[in-house]
Amino acid sequence: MYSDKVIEHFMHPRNVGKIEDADGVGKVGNPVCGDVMWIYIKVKDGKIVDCRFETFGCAAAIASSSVTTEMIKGKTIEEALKITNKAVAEALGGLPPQKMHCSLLAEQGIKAAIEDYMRRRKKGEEKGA
Amino acid sequence: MYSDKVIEHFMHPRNVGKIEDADGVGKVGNPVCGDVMWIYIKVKDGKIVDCRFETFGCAAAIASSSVTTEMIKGKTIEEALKITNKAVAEALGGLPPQKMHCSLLAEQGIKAAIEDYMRRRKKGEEKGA
Amino acid sequence: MVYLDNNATTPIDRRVYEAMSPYLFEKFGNPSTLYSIGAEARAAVEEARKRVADLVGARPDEIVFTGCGSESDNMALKGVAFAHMERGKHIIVSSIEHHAVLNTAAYLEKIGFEVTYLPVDRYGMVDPDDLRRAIRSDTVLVSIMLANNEIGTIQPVKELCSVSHEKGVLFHTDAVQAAGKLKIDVEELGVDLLSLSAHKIYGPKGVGALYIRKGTKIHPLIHGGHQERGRRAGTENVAGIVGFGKAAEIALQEMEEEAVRIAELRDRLEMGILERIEDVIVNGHPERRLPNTTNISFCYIEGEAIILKLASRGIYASTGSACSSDTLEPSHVLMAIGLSPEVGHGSVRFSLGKFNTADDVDRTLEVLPEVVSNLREMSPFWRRKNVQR
Amino acid sequence: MVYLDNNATTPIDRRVYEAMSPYLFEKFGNPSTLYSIGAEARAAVEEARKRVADLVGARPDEIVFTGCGSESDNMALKGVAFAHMERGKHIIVSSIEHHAVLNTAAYLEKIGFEVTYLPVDRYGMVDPDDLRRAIRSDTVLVSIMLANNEIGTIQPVKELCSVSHEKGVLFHTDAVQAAGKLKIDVEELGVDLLSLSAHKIYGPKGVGALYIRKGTKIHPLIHGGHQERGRRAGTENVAGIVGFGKAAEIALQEMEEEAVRIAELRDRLEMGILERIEDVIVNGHPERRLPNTTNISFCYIEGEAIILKLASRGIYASTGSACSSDTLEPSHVLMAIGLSPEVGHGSVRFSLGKFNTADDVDRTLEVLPEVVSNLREMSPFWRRKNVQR
Ligand SMILES: Cc1ncc(COP(=O)(O)O)c(C=O)c1O
Ligand SMILES: Cc1ncc(COP(=O)(O)O)c(C=O)c1O
Repeated sequence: MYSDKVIEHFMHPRNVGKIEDADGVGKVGNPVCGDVMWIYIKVKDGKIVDCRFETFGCAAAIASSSVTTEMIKGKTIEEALKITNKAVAEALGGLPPQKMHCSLLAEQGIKAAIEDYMRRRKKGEEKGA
Repeated sequence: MYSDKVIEHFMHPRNVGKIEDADGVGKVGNPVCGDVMWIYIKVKDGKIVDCRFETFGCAAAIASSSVTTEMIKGKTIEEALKITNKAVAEALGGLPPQKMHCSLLAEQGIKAAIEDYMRRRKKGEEKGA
Repeated sequence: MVYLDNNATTPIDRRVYEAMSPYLFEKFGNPSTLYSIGAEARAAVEEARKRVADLVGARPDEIVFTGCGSESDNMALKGVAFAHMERGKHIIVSSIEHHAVLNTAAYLEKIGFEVTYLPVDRYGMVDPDDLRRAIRSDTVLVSIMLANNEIGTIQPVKELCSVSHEKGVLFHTDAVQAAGKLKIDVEELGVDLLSLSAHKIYGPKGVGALYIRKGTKIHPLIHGGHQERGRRAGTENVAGIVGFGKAAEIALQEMEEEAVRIAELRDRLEMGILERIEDVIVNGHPERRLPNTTNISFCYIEGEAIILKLASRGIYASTGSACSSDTLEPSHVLMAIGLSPEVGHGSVRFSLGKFNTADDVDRTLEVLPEVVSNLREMSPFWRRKNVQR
Repeated sequence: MVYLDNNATTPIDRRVYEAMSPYLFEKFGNPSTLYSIGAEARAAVEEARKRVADLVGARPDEIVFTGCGSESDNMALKGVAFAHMERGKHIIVSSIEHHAVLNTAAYLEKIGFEVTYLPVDRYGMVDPDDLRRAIRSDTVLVSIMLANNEIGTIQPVKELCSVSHEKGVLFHTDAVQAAGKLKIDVEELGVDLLSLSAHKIYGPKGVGALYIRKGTKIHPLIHGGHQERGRRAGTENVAGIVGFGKAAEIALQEMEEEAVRIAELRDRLEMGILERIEDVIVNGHPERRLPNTTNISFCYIEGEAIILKLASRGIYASTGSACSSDTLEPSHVLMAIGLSPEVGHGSVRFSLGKFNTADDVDRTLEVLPEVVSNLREMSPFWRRKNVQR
């Protein structure tokens, strides 16, 4: 059912864990549906320098989280925002139809983390101002 | 489906053929239903001294004809009239339910032949009188 | 043994048996399970689906595996009837369909549908004009078989199907007997649904398939799990399906050559019988007929008796449909082509297959005349007929 | 390989395979044909029928062979519903039935029947009083499974059945999971219909059976030929049926001993898990439960991930029903016993079988804690829960 790439990321997920002093955190998904993804990012000079995840979910959800953190590490905020769920699924060598929502969750996770980062920065600027 | 006895009688039927100068002939069955039986009897001193058959029909019909001719040979008219389809089926070691009508046909064939014999005798007596 | 009853069921091809074997023992995974041994079974089922699809020119996702040809026919008729009930409750079938279609139609009648039974001519052919006239505004399905199991007549399905489609009516064909004997292409025929059964093409008993053209609205016959994309529930008969796939693959490869060879044997048998035995009638269409089938009426005697006498000499044939061998009525197919009941009762179907040889035919031609004359000796009609002459 | 998914499907017993083999190759006769090779197949089918009947205390003529357990369930529900439509259009099922029953009930609803879904308690038990209250004057069938496939809970079928019968309502039970694991006696239970499937008792996939008490009015699901005394058309899956018969015979002989041995292994597994892993919940009834089944929720993580990690180490289990593994919703059974969706998602079914050994259990107990803690390390809930402490 799963591609080798999915299995590989699931068995050896990259960037697992929490970033204690993250600049942005995206919390998406719903335990009722069986998938929750938390994405942590660390940003420096408009670039995502670190990214980690915590995921409750199936193999596809874990693999999607893993591959997405890899994809955005080193990217600028703008570049990261352009990552679509299709790109995530492609990077995993495809996902079964009923699991495509996992890649969507990853896309939303990144977007939510970046939004959180923006919000915090705005707040910080406001405070700083 | 068929007992060994049925098969044996079917493969080696006794008393096949016509009796040219029969004292009674019973013609029963309907080609539409796939079974027609003609029973010929020769009677002497109230006893059936010969009996033959011609049958168009399935293995059960042929075996029933065969075994019945055997059963009534040497019997008196009264005895022959007592032969039931159950007795015929038993003599064949049983018949499948959907073939029980073949034994009934044999019973009817005998009865019809005897009736024919009686009718002729009556006519003969009337004429003779 | 001379086996001439291939329309009842075929021997399994050794290659089919060998393909199935592992899935009966070591490879026992359930295709619905996630892990590797399930995946193996799933892959085997999908491979088989492709092969069965190829046999009829379909796409794999248009093939649903079932438990037998009868189930396929039932699913087609009931599934379409129920799914289109709101549009209308009239269906049309030919009068020489297999019981799996006829009795399903009769059941639908019982529960409130209307059924028109189309007549056939003396060769067993349905007239497309009859079909045209029979279609009504509330007709939801036409079901006419590709080739008949008893007499082998091949229907003009392409034409019949286009008559149906002109009026916007779905078309099902029972191709259980045609498959593996004729080239079938669902695109060429245009049919919306088509039934198949593995055990008629040297595959295992207990597996069938229904081709369902993409987009065709149909209800499942067996509800439950998500197997077969929700169209037929139940844990897949993996070994059986694998066997069906192998049988389909072999049929596609060998059919063309085999059909010619078998037709030659069949013709030799038929000619031989006509030459050796008087008062016989060959039933079915002279040309548009399955290459392996000959149905012959032996006047004045009864078919079952012939069959059993032949069987006692190691030659296996049958009286029409195996399924109706329990009833007293002569075959509905032979009645529909206009035989009298007596003649109908005296009919025997010889259906050849790829394992038959010229020796089989010769042996049959040696034994059959004896058997027939032996039975005719017992028949009141034969004697009488000879007297009347 | 450690195979702990015997409720999904069982490996085939070698003796079953060996009994089937000849009917897949040399002995290819069609049971409906008259002559000897047909008779051989027919006799084999009847022998198997006797054995399957013996497994459940029925008479052979009360057993109808089908293409799978799902077909048996469909036939029971639709066959009774349609045959008794004039009396009423209401049926009752439990809310934890297999999809073969639930989705059939839902289909009947769609086409005009009414269905009541009975609740279950936290152990998955139906309350006979609930049933009593649910039965109406137009109720024609109650269908409640003997044992549940996901959590193993065994229903008080005898009691439920007598509640139904008091009100003159027919009772069907899906015994697909119970067969071969529990002693079943249709006379003792009193049920009118009972479903079985061969591949759950070390037999082949693609064969099922429906017990139909003599005199029960029911329509066929598959119409056509006269097979199975007109109750299920289609050329018989002879090899499959023979395999089913053999499997039933073996089950009857070995069940009693095996059930004890397997229950011990299961308990050892369950205890071992409870000892080694925190935050786990055992689902199903503590006593009235299949001897081979344990369903465990591992909080804070998701079941499919556990299954796949285990599979990568050669241990095969599953998340509840194989059939529902495609949907996003947690198992309807676990929801019905009141688990929260999160906990439901984290549940794994370990179902043991006669080929399992103590080593299998020990190996699982060695691997499982690692797998669980590995996944928990990734879970946002686990970390948080530990922080909250
Ligand atoms: C309780 C129950 N009923 C019915 C079925 C369906 O059986 P089958 O897969 O043979 O259709 C199963 C197994 O999947 C089951 O566990
Ligand atoms: C034309 C036709 N349709 C349907 C069937 C039924 O197929 P099965 O025996 O696989 O149910 C048969 C064979 O018996 C057949 O000849």
